[in-house]
Amino acid sequence: MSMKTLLAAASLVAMAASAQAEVKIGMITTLSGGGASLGIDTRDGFMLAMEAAGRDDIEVIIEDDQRKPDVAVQLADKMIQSEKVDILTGIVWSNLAMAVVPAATAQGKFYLSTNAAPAMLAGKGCHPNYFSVSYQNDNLHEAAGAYAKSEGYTKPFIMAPNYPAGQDSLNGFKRFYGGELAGEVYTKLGQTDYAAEIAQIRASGADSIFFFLPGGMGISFLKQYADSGVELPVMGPAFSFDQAILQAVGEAAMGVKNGSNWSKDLDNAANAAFVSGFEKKYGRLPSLYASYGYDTANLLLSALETAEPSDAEAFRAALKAADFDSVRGKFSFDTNQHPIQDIYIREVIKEGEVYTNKIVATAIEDRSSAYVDECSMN
Amino acid sequence: MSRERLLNGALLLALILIPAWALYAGEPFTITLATRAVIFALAAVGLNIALGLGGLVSLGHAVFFGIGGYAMGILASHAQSYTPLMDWPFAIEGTKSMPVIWLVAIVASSCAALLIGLLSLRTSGVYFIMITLAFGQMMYFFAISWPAYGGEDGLSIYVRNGFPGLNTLDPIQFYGLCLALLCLVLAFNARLMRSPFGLALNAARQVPERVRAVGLDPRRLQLVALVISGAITGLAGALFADLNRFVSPTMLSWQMSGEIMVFVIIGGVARLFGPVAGAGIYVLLEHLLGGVSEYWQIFLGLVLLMVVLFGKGGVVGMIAGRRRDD
Amino acid sequence: MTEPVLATHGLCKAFGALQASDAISLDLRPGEIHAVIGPNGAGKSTLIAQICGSLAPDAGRVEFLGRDVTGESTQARAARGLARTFQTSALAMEDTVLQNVLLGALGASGRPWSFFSRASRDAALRDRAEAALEAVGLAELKELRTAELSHGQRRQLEVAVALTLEPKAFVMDEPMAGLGQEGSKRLTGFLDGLRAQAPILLVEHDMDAVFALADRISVLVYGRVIATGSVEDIRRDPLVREAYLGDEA
Amino acid sequence: MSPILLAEQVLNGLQSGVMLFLMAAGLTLIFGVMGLINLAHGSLYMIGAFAAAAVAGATGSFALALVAALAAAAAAGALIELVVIRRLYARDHLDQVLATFALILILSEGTRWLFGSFPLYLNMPPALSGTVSLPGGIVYPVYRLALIAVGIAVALGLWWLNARTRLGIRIRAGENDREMIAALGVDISKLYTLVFAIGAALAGLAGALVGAIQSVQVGMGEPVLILAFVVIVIGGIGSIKGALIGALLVGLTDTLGGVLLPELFKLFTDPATAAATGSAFASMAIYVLMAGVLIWRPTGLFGARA
Repeated sequence: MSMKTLLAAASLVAMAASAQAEVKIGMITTLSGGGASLGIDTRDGFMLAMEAAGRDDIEVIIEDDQRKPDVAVQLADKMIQSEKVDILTGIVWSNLAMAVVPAATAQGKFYLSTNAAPAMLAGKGCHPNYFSVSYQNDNLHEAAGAYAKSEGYTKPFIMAPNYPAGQDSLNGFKRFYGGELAGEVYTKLGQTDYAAEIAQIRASGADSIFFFLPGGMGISFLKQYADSGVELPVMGPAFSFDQAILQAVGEAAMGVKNGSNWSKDLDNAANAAFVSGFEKKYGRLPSLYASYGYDTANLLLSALETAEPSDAEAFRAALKAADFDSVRGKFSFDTNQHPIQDIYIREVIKEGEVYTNKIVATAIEDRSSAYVDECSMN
Repeated sequence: MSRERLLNGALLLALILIPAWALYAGEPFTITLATRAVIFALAAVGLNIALGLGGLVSLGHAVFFGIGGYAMGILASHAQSYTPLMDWPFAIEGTKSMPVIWLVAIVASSCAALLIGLLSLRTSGVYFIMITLAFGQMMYFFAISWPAYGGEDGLSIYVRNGFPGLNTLDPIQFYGLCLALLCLVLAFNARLMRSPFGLALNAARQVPERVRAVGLDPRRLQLVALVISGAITGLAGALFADLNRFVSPTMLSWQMSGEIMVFVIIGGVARLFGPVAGAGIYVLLEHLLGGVSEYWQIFLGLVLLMVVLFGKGGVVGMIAGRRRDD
Repeated sequence: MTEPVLATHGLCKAFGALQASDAISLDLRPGEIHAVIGPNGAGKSTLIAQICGSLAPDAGRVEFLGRDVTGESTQARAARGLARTFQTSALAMEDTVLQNVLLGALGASGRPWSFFSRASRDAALRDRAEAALEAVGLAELKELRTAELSHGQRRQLEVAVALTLEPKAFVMDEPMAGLGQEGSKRLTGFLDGLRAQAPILLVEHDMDAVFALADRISVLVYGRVIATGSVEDIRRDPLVREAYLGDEA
Repeated sequence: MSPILLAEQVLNGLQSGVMLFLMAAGLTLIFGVMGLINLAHGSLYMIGAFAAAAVAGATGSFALALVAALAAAAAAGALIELVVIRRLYARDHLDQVLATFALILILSEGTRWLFGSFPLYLNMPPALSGTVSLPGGIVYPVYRLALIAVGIAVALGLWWLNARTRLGIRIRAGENDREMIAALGVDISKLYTLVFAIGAALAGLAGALVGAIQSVQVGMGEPVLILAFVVIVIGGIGSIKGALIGALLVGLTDTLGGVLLPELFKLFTDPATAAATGSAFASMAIYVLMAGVLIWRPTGLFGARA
């Protein structure tokens, strides 16, 4: 076993050292290079729940995919062939998930997604061993679309990077908005300067803006937008307004509405325990990714209470029952094994010195996914 | 027997014995790692022909690697979904047969190399480095935003492609196949280095004005070298995609080009087995350092820096001494 | 008078304000050694570059074997049989002596597109290469790396590579440069015999060698040919004495 | 598209070009004087941005942040030159590419180790925030105008340095003839360290200035680095003037390509497809420009004829 695993799962391993672990979970996530913050939060959320459970018969093996698909595939092969894991989880990015999940599930392993949930895996490519605990990729964009409609916006300007997730995002928004657009723009993936797009927004006569620009792209856009003198309501999916990223955006993000299926002010006992536990252990507020990691771990733990992964049928049924206290409150799986859940609109606020979010509306209740009918598991 | 030959023999023996060791030690994953190293070595052998023999510092070899990968991805995905690649003017079906995929990968990447070479070889030195980088970026951005074959998400193939008479899903058999191809290409490379073409190319790198003065066109020699080089790297790309059962634009990124170059440099430029040693060491470092620290790339950087600054001739050079032709 | 093998007609080349070649017309006849001399900066290297095709003239033309080759590349001229040696040795230093002459033989054969055969086992190439080494007296050293040769031996190798082309004319850029007295003398003797094979356009600083070898001499000063004639003509020419020999004396 | 919008986009193109120039000027200066190809130039840009963000966070002063960016990048540059780069001058480009590629790995992960994986906060000073109305009715951010001004000032400063100062004379002498300048008693290795530090400081300045309107994070340098290479290759490696022209060309092509190509495709297809296709071609535009320039002039617009 690698050093890193020892560091990350120190307490578990200490307990597991004596007794042979009965269940092995492989976590592949991004821990180095650009985008590492998302993987680190996923891991920390997951491990928080695992450690709280204190089960010495579960071993978690954590590896860094460097955000490279080929590395992720290689790690998955290693975990399946050498470590003989039963369950895989942790991938942040859709393109890495597409590289790993189909082959892993085809080999009879379970995969629980803590974030990435591309359309393919929710529809035509759905698989009995694949569960998305987070959402389906389009969900948060759909929420923004629904919100735009309910607010009575008539000319939103929508924008995303030119790659599959970006195209899905704009389609998701349009699916629930359904009206006329002031403009639809695809930016370059990794673009850092948005002066040209802001000028287009200004000239388009838009009454609102929806954008999906993950990571540094969103930070750049918001800073530049805040200084542009254009003052339209801004909407987006939660990714660009997440805990880790908000502090880097600062004042510029204030008041932005974002679609999310989780927020730290969601009023339920599980969430309160999660937020305070996370803050206590890691000294920072949890992010969306941490919440998905935490829920995934708890789902797993709940299923392990009633079944063993070696009995795939029973374990699948146990997972599908989703008999755990989600930090999102109500949570159940649809036939394609993606969640049915409420999706909210959050607003960026400032609490003391820290920027964070609060829920202002419920955008869509009991949302499943657009691709559920394409899945053959009906 | 020279030390370099002994070293080459030892490397080859090690590659052959890896599966046996992996089975004995109960580490079947080692075979996958070794397959990765062998495929990287193949890509680097390709680059070494352009770089070591031809003196063409190409920072765009990921183009050929990626084209090979997409040749596999596109053909296999069509075969997987039973949709023809095109209907008009004549029907082309997808395929899951490795030999056909390899052929397509080789032809496609050599065509790309010919085109890129025709344009890039008008320049030299730093300009050549940069224009090959630019072609790489062009292909990369194209692949990311081209939706037909998955864009940035890439293409997943559920089952590895087949080779007549072999079970390619068995790691050892697939490894054997890759190793056999590597040996074949190394044998070709060894002959190439001593052939009349190799002689002329070698001189074109060192003294192009001399080559011109004896009536040969160094640029044409280099163009042919680039095409051969691109074809081999393209073949490696098809194998790499098959190893991962997946292809994505990452294979076309400039970091990939940089890594292929790193394999050649760590191992030893213009040494027959340099790329093999380099790719092996890189994969090993990545595997071992990755387990030591999240910040393992710092150490990788340091190792690389040391090799470049103090290890003239790469690992093969350090062990076997200066290059000798017989 | 026989047709010249090589001729230039009114070659002009300017670099900014500097007129490096100013209407240079000269010719090389069969069987002769035609020396071009001139002080540093007279434009000798520029002239050679234009004759051999690595530099395009602003005006004028180059004729080789009765054919206008002004627009042709260096390699095309070489393939027609124009062999040159370089002022500073242009040899593949990492390769062996034999490989350098093999390259010449390969160039002469015009068939470098063989990827599988072994260059050093090709009898035709090897015979030609070894004959050239024999001729310049380097046969013993053929397995040595070129970088290990002495300066004089490299000059000899330069000539040997030119020999492998079995050319119709030689253009030699200061072959004596850096050779000791002994070396110059030996090379002078060798070139003396070479003119029977093909005429030589010889750019040279070593006056002893020039006066010993040349059938004709052209004097280049500031890009112009100020005189052409036999050794005796040139020795007597007052212009030359003033512009050139005067400086040397 | 209205003329005013077009004019604004041209201004945006100029602004992004001017920032690219700060990066490209250092790269091309280093190449011109020392013949060194430095892939780690993007890391110096990142170091500038991180230093600025750290100091701005601690002191709240943007001016101090800029000073810190300049100082940190220059110091890092000098250190890198002393420890690594000076061993590379006599090497071929291949070794330089590899060694500086290794430096990227070390500097990027080192920065992540020091500052963590989360993006840092850096914002423009209040005095420069907001917009102004330009003649013709263009509403334009003050900060971007300031960026253009800084870029022009640096261009003038470099011209002055090169043409009017002793250092400039030495730099030009160093480009032409290394032995000669050494023979004249100038300490060539000090000169090289100085030039490298100046180039690094320019990159650091660019990083800090741009960091205020973008995301300060590990890996921010590489995309800019590649653009800067495109710039100097178009302009002709070693030429400051070429870097300026090249930077403006790349800035304009990138900005206008991104805006105009989707418009063009809208003539043929529906807006969503046009947006995606147009932007796909736009992302390739500068590389097509570069390939075109090199095919036309293999050593760039203002490069020395090879």
